[in-house]
Amino acid sequence: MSALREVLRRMLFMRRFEEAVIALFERGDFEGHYHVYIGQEATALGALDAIPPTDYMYTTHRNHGHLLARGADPTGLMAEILGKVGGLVGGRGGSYHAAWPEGLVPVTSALVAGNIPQAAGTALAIKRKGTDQLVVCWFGDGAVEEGAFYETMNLSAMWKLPVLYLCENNSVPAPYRAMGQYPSSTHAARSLTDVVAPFGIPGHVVDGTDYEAVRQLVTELAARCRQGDGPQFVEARTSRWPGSYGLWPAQTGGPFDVRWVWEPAGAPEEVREWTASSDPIVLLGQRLAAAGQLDPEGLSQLDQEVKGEVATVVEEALAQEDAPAAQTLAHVFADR
Amino acid sequence: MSALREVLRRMLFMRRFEEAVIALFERGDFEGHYHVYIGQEATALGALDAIPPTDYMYTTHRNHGHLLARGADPTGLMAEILGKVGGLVGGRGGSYHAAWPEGLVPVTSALVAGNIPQAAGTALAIKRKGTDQLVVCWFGDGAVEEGAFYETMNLSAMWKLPVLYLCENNSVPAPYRAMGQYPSSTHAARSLTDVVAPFGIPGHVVDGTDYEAVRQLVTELAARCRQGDGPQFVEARTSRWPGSYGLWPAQTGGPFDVRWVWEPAGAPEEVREWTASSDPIVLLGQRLAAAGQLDPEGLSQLDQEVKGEVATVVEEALAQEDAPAAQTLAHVFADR
Amino acid sequence: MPTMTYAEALCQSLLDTCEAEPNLIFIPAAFGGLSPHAKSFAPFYARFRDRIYPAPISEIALCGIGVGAAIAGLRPVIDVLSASFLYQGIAQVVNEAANVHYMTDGKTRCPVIFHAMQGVLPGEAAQHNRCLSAELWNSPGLEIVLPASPEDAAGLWKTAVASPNPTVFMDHQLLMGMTAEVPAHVEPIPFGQARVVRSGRDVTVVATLAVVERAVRAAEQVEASDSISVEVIDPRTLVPFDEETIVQSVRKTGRLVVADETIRSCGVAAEVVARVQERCWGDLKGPIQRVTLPDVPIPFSRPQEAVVAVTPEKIAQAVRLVARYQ
Amino acid sequence: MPTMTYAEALCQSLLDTCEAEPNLIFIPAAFGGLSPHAKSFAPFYARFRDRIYPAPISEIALCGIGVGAAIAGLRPVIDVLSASFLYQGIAQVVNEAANVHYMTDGKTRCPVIFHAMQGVLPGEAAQHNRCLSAELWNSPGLEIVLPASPEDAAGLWKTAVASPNPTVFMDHQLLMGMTAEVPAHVEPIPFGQARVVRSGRDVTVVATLAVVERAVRAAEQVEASDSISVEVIDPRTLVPFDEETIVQSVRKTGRLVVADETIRSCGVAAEVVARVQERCWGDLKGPIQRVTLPDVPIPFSRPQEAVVAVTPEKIAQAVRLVARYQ
Ligand SMILES: Cc1ncc(C[n+]2csc(CCOP(=O)(O)OP(=O)(O)O)c2C)c(N)n1
Ligand SMILES: Cc1ncc(C[n+]2csc(CCOP(=O)(O)OP(=O)(O)O)c2C)c(N)n1
Ligand SMILES: [Mg+2]
Ligand SMILES: [Mg+2]
Repeated sequence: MSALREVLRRMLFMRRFEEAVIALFERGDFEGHYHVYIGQEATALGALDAIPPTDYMYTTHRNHGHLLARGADPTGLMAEILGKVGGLVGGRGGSYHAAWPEGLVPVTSALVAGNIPQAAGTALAIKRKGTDQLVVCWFGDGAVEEGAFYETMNLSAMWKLPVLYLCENNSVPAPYRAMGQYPSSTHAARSLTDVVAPFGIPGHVVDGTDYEAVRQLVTELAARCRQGDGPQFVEARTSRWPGSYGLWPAQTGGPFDVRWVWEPAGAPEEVREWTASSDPIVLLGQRLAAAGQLDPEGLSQLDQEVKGEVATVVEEALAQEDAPAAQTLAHVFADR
Repeated sequence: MSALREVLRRMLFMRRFEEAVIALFERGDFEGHYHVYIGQEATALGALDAIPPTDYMYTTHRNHGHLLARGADPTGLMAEILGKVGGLVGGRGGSYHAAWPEGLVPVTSALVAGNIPQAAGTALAIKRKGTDQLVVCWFGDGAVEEGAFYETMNLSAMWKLPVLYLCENNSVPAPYRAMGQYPSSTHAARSLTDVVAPFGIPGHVVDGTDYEAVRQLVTELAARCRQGDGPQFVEARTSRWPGSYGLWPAQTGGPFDVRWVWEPAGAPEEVREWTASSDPIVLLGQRLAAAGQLDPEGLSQLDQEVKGEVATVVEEALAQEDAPAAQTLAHVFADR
Repeated sequence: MPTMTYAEALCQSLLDTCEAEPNLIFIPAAFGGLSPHAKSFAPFYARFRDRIYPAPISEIALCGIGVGAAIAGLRPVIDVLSASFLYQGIAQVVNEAANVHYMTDGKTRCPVIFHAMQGVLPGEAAQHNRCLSAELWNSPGLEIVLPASPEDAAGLWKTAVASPNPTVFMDHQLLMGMTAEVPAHVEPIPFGQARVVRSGRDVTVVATLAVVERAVRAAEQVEASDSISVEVIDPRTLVPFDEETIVQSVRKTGRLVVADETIRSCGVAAEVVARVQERCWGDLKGPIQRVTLPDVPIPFSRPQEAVVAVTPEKIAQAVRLVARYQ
Repeated sequence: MPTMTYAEALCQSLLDTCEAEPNLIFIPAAFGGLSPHAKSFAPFYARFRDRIYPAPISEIALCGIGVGAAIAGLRPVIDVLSASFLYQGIAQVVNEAANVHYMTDGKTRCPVIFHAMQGVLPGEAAQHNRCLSAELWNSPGLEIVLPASPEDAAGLWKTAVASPNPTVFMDHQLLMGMTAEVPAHVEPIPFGQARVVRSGRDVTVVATLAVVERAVRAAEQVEASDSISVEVIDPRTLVPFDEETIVQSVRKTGRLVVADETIRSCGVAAEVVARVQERCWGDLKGPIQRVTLPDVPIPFSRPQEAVVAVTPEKIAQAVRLVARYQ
């Protein structure tokens, strides 16, 4: 349980980090489209706590949470989002293409399903080299609409590649999160796990707001995968944060208030229902509180600490120079 | 049964037609890659006898049999294959792109799975117009490896489009033709019909060498499709003709000899096993013979007639002018 | 004449064409993209909801569905959102739609419209900023439409809907808020007729889409600062291409700059150069200059993005350079 | 020096590189295509069977698998057979592979090789004859290799395998049977060094792949018939592009013809024209001529195909035209 308190802290860090990203964007500190991970924090932490840093990871346009959970330097990520010279990829990728090559997150495609065959290719390299690594491949429910997804399922099943496909279905109403079928408006399948079955890939549904459930499932599947059983597919279900409904992320209802853990009804109307039913921070906080592991004061203090850390991250990132104009033409090609 | 005799005659016509195509190619009368339908004749006839000429059809690189079974003018088809001015599409498409716009075969893509979304699009137009037409969409087992196939299954299932997907799996050993699972070396699924199930599309296996079975199944599915039930998927299984194993079609074992109906063991070794187990002409001939509807003399006479017809087709097609150089630049765009 | 934004003018044209053409449908429809002016299309979404098919993220199937639907008599508009996503479906655009009429010896028509937004947007980085004009022009059989003004958007849209051919209609998110006087009833604008955006004597500048406005700004700059008189020409459609208007202009000015947001090598500017040097050799006073994106992916970093961007300043600089030719 | 076919020389290079580079793998491998010389690759298939992955018809996944495998240390060769089929997977080539190194600020390398056969083949009609050189050149981040001789095939292949960058290696089915003397041990040929295939004084002809040989035949014709001395230059790689060798040649001859099998508009020839007119304005005696496929899909009919084809006769005609410039 005290470990879970640490998980709560990390979720809170992610949340405050992304609230800061929204604020920075609204202030004009960076341009371009971007996506936040709010509401999905438990999924990334649960999954990535189950695999060692020696495994590869591929993420998507919605990568902040994956990178933070993976252990990437928050200042490096913030600097990347701001296009600064100390960004994870030199300020050249921005939020869309934030990656962490040194942490085995080699590159980030922001095209839907762009990363899926790439993950399989890396798994092929692993298999050929005979190490016991695996590849974690994140994508959204939208990727299951792309042909590249199916082609890759077929190939990776045939070649029994060590990939964990972690599909985050972030549009599921709360009651459907844990189990049963859940139809999507843009997919004919009654459940996304059904579509991998014909390829002989085992499909699993998990509540993506439940850190422990995700961690346990991924631990088990990673072991099977490492054993040579071939790919596994997980549909982690979360419910869309109201701030992510529009074309652009918006701090709907204001920043998260830790008091909502005790009193979700106190949240502004726009986010009230979501906070009560679907916010992984609230859900975990309530569990810890019920177990006597968390009190309002403790959480408030945790939050203060985290806010301070995030403030430092923002400050340090903002203090960096923009990625320099002089470097614009560099790295189109690698030197021989 | 006398109707089946006519089917036999049409199959024989297709066979002699394509033997002539091979001979013309070998003689240098046309260039380019091409594909023959030998061994699959019963599938096209069975399916297309079950749908009226008012339905649309999309075919593939292996289109000769589909077009003949559909009722396209054989001389027009032969002229197309030879690049002649009287070809079905003016000698501009050749074997790859033979089509019959006047017969609702609007255009032929020779790219694997190229025609699948097109068929769905035509079905969407039908649905919007509210006629009771449907679209027959032919493709090979290879198309089930392309992402475009899955995307289209999803869309056509969601939109309940009136399409009959007729997948010809022409690489199935004889014992597996009629039923059960059949794995493919380039597909992880145990049966191709499994892959459409998650989309809610009913999948059906049929022995593609059995005219009546195909006809009966397609009749039934066409009715369901017309009724608004949405797409249906058929895997018609045939066994690859030995002449189609190489990179180019080859008249392996010499031209088909009608005496093999009575004595398949008399066929040259290269084609003997296939002739006995998998040649739809032999299989149907034997059924007719067993029912007392066909004797060697009758078949021989039928064959002579057919050969005469094909000879005339070849002669008339060869007598045409090549599609004229002067027209080369025409029809890049339609006039307003 | 009322003043309208590009988005408003295009929306009005959508309304007019939907009214006139019952077979006009949209799979899906995301006009205006992420622009704040996307909301200007509300009247269209409200009135013609039944013409719009929400769709999964399945570019190749959607493009192919457009082909098949057009063949069977609909006027489908396949909206791939950003031109960058067209790569996912491009096989159906350049190797299917483009070939249908030719491969059938003129028997089958395929009047599908592919719609996308194209052009470099701030902060969109390498993968979302692809400009495909050149790839499409390199694929015979497609009409290519790039409207650069509110009236052109409205008028060219009408012609696209009436076209019997596959047409790629690309607008630009940054143009959505551009305002201009637009006739209450916009007439269809024929394809293949360039627009002389601004007349001038000394230098011709050819530009499309968002670059047209930048070329005009450059022209104003150099006129003020260096008394160079610049003619700006927007071909409006790449296919068909109005070579004559450009040739006439270069015969007059003797100097040409081509400014374009496709990547330099084998880009749109290269083609304009190749045609004009052949037609106007004797009239040209010096080599044609190109102002394009360099052969470099688009960086996210703001100062780096500024290095690659096609700007009024760079156009002005090229104009000054060619103006020195005697 | 032994005489070898293009196929034999390339096969020998495959054997050498597989021997030297244990991470070199092939998904799938169909060297020589439908050419009768495909059988020359038998030694490679026999010896390195464990390096070859048979694969389904899944171009976009295979191209993406190449990207991911290269990132993790393999040297994957993704064989899409015909360049025409590259459209199905091109999103992973031009918008993923090409961007990896740049988007990661030089931290991640992606040394994948995409292999395809490119060029117009008799009777292959509209959809199987697509030439993608121009589209690829319009996509920064890709090395593009077009070997036109047995030795170049062997030597450039070695350099491709050693490259740290994504590389598109395109050979031509019609060249597979071409014979020439080839050193017993072929050295890697650096990218970005054009080959002066034939020296001449009056006219420069630039050509790639199968067109190089046709340019040489044209040169021989016009030398015999009109005493025009023609220099033929094969850039061998489009990226990097050896502009200098071409510029030097044009400075000498003052006349240029670019012959290429990509479609005319925004094709490879357009880019060469745009660069050379800028660099060599004062040296050029007249406009540069292009001999390309016209903006028309490739027809099946033999006489129609002949109308669009890039032939020695058409090259010779263009050479005669520019030779008249004084
Ligand atoms: C190939 C491609 N098509 C379209 C887009 C535009 N796009 C960006 S995010 C997105 C929705 C993706 O949904 P999902 O995969 O569920 O991820 P989520 O954003 O919900 O995390 C779309 C359509 C894209 N980036 N790439
Ligand atoms: C997109 C694409 N990739 C590759 C090819 C080359 N090709 C032509 S036929 C063929 C095999 C197709 O197999 P299948 O679909 O089973 O049809 P069959 O030839 O067996 O009738 C391939 C790979 C192609 N035409 N299109
Ligand atoms: Mg989602
Ligand atoms: Mg097959």
